[in-house]
Amino acid sequence: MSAIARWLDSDVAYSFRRSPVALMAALVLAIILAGAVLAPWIAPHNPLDLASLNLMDSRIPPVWDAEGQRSFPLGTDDQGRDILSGIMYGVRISLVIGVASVIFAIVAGIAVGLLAGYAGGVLDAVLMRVADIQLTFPAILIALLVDGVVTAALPQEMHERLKTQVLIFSIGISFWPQFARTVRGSTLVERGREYVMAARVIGLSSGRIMLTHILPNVLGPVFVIGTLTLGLAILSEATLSFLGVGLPPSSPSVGTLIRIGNDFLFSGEWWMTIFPGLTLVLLVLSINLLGDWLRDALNPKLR
Amino acid sequence: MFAFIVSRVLQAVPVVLVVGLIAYAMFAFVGDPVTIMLGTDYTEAQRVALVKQLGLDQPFFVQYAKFMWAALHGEFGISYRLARPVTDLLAERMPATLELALTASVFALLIGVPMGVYTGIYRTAFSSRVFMIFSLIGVSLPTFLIGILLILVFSVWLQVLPSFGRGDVVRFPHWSTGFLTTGGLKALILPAVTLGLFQMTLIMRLVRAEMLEVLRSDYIKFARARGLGTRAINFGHALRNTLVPVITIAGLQIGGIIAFSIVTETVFQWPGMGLLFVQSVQVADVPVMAAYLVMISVLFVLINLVVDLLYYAVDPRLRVVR
Amino acid sequence: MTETRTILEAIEVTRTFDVSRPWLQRTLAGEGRRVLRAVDAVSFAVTLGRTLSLVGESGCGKSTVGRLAVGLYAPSGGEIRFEGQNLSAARAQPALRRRTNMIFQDPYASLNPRWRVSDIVAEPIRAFRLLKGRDVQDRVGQLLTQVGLSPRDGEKYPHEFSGGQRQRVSIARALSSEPEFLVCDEPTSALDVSVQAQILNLMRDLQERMQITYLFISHNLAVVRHMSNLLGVMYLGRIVEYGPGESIFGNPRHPYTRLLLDAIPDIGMAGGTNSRARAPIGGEVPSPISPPSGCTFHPRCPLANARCRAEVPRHTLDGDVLAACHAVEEGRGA
Amino acid sequence: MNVLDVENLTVEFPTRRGVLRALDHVSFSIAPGEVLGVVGESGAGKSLTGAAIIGLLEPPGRIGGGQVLLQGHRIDDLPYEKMRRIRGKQIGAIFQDPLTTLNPLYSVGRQLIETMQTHLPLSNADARLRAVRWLEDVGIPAAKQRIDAYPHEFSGGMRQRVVIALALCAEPRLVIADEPTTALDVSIQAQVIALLRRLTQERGLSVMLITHDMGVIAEAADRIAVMYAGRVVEIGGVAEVVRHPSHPYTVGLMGSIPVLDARVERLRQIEGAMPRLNAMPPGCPFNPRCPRTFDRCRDERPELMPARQTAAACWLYA
Repeated sequence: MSAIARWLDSDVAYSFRRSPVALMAALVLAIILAGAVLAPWIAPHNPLDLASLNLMDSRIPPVWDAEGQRSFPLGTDDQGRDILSGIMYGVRISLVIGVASVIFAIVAGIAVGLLAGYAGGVLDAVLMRVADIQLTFPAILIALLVDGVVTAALPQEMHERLKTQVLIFSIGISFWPQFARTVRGSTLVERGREYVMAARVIGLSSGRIMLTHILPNVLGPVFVIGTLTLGLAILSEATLSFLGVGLPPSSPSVGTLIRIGNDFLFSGEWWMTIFPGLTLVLLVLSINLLGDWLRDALNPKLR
Repeated sequence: MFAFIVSRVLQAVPVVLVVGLIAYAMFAFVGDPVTIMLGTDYTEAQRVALVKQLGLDQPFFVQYAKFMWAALHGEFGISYRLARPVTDLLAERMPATLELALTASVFALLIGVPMGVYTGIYRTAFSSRVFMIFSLIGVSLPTFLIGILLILVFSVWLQVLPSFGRGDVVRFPHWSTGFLTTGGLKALILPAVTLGLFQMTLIMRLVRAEMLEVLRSDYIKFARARGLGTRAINFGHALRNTLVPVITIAGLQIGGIIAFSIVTETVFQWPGMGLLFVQSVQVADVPVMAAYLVMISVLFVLINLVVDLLYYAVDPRLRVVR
Repeated sequence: MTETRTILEAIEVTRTFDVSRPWLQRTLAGEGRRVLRAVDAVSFAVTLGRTLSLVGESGCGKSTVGRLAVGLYAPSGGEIRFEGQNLSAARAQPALRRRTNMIFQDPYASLNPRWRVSDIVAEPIRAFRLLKGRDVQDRVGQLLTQVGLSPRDGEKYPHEFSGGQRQRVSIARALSSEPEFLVCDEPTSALDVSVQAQILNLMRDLQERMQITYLFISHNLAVVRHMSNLLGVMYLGRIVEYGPGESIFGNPRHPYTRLLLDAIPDIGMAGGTNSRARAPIGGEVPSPISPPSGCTFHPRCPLANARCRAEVPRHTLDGDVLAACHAVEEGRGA
Repeated sequence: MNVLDVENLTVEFPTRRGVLRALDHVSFSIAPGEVLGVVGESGAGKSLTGAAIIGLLEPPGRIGGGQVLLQGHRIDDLPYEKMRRIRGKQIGAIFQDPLTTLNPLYSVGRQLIETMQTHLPLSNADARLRAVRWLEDVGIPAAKQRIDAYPHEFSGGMRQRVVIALALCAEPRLVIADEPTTALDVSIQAQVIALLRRLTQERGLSVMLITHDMGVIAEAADRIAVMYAGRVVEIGGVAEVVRHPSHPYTVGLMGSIPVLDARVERLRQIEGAMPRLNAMPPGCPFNPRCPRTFDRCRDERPELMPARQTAAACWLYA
């Protein structure tokens, strides 16, 4: 049986086909992803192209409103930018930052967790104490703080240019302890397993045992937590951008769009906030639903 | 018991010291307070005097020790942005934040824990499934968006609740409260719900997961095999065992509420410490940031201490005399 | 018996573990370090092609001895010699390390679930660079056949096998480095009896064919009797009785061995017309962190007197059996 | 009248590849005061039989047919509340691992008192008095002082004694003991078996003793039911089944056990392994491993039939 056929026949694939919630979530996620990835080709306007903006087009309501225009299906903001196009480009940015920061957190967490769990002793105690201290502080606070410090420490012209990287670093660093703790926990369990002892009996090096034996066996939970953390990371980015310490309006993520729209909430121009907000919720919700389903599917005990 | 508390307190000391170090490192390496405070127009004599006044000519660890010593006495220096003592600024804003956090915590715990228990026990019931979907939406909604939506519905469209500020407050010498006036209470509703909702759904999900874990355990099976009543099993045996992890969760979530009050206060222009912090971050007002950090860390350490003591009360295994 | 070459020798080997609480809590509670003496002055010798069994209840230190014997732990005192060399020096040389391997208890935990069986069996071959390329696969096929599996089973993952089959894979892996000495840590206690018989028979066949030496660790006296030439009975880290299996089973000297033999339910008892009388041992195994004074068995021993409570008994030879018991030494036992 | 009659009990697990039959027409009965040993390899369905009788099958497992009679009254179709009142009161249960079967947050006394008061009309003082008596009876030293101790303050063997007290304290007629000694050390096993044997004999209780350890069964049981692949393949008096087994599986099983009294050169072994539930062979489930298989074994399922001194489900005796 080929690998693909085996996957399609597996229990996980079966449970996916049988779960309407997972299917719906995957569909919504696929639509949002497609819109984001293909934005340069399918978006009606390019919101990053300042030359194409026309103030005459500002504050147009969605197309179903009497004053709506067909070229701006979800309306425009105060600068005359098309909301739909803004969202499509914004999701791109949000996703890049979300995914990159989760990967950062996973890599850092696995490295620390494997090392602490396998080496034990003082190294383990110190690393886990650091993780514990950080865990007492909510992730968003850490991200906010790291972002503030790094931004202030960098020269003005650099932090404009490196804002995305700074955000990825700040959010990534706020999530590493969860991964480190999980990986350390599984590493402790796996290290005591007899297959690891069998490798030690023939004298394999610790590095080789960690990479070839333990690592493949601790990835399962990391994958599940990674999915659920992706939702949180995207929310973190949106929150930071909303607070005004994230991305500037010149390269707006979904959070920035909501922040811009928020200023016009009281004048009744709700669409500037609601559509980006709705997209954000749908994106995170579908990721969370998939993560939730994945956790249950990989852990048959819960059913 | 005494040794237990002492060891917990001693373990907390390094946490505060480390946070203090980070806070102080921001002072030392981020921005130049002298140029910030003097502006662009100053003489060399003024600069030297200020450097001396701020103690910036001393070695780093001496400065750090001085900073911690001053912090111990509630002295955090002067805000670059507002040019007022940081301690005064925080003292003014603390009541607003604490009242908001307290209300939100009570809301989150009072609803989150029972819902978690319910959905854990009756996990196949239709209502449980509805709650679970509702909770997933809850954890997918960013706090600021909840605030915006609530404002849109209750302030802009229905116009029944205020959208910003604390409303009428009653002032005492060291405290101001919104609990005592109708206006103050009305102003509290939207921010408290905003702040508590995310935590509430999170608590509910975590409590449910714990409940399911306990209900699968051998001693619950054995309790069933002895024919104990459903109520005794669910609420006597299962719930009591769920309490231990729930206490941790609750402690962590109260920490989360204080952190997210930053966001809520921004959305509702709530005059608390969180709003002050955000405004300080935007202009790198380091003394305020540092003071806020140290205060928060002390607060978290206190919460953890309370959590540990509750553990001690609930779990006999910790009470062993070894 | 043509040759009696000692493969592995343990001389007064001790292994301790630090089980103290963290420094801060220890200081506050005003208590000192706590040391668990898992193995206490244990001596034995394993001869080529024979089986030495260590038997005892959980916590008696038998598994720790097994791990000491393959170098997973270093002794805290005493010395282990492999082929006359200090074990840690011997293990530094791949050529000598290759000659030892181990079989484990839990067939579900002893095989990496993410690896194909062929890679699991080939791991020692690759680690010691015994063969290259195509030859590795051929050798793996050969090994799998040897333990009663098919070469095609190499393609599968461990979860596709039953417990007994997995234990066969485990044996194939242990054999793949062509060892002379195998430590078997409870190799059948996780298996059902009918499968246990398969594995025990296989292990004895392999021993006859390949002159393999076993250090066999088990809590099951009947299994031990079936497998071993030489037997060590362990209690709280010490070997209390040591000698040829036939002599010990025929005439147990140490009161603990006697009580252990009496305590074991056996199918011979069916219907109440059995030959052996049943006498449960009273009490439970004390904590090895604070073992009783003198002879550690004295609180449960029917023959204990003042000397047993005060003085640690030394091994004395009685026939071909060494027993560490004052009562045996004084002739009070029988 | 028998204390327990199990007739054609079938337990099923619905899966996506069809319904798996984990117990297939299992029948046996237990007389008053009798100890029935149920043996078999892991996965043979021993524990499942016990769980089905006390109505505590883990979903999605369900009873797919047959019936369970307790003192002549059918109990497998009772609603949850009615069945709950039978558990503990009429059927007591003992589980394998004493470390996990006691609630860590309640004292052993409280757990005993709660169990007794659930089923018996006792005042608090009476219940406490009885709890102390029970602890004394199962051999806990200084019971009066230790009644308020928590489970973690007892050793493994002592905890299993507490578990036995909990199973017996509401005075059931039948005790289902599922691997009660497996998690214990050899020397403690003997103590626990002796205790269980004494307490049930004194009270004239019936016991269903589930274990994979033939030694334990041989010592404690009056009759043995041998299970294989979800079926009872042989049932009879303990001496008969152990000394003169009829079913080829039982013959193989007895021969594969190493014994203390004599050293044999080679143990008898049954080739292969028990079939998985989703790959059950037609006819007799033992036929692929059986040294005496003939055509009928491959086509037709044998029921229990008289075979020499026992009853066996084997066509050799048809």
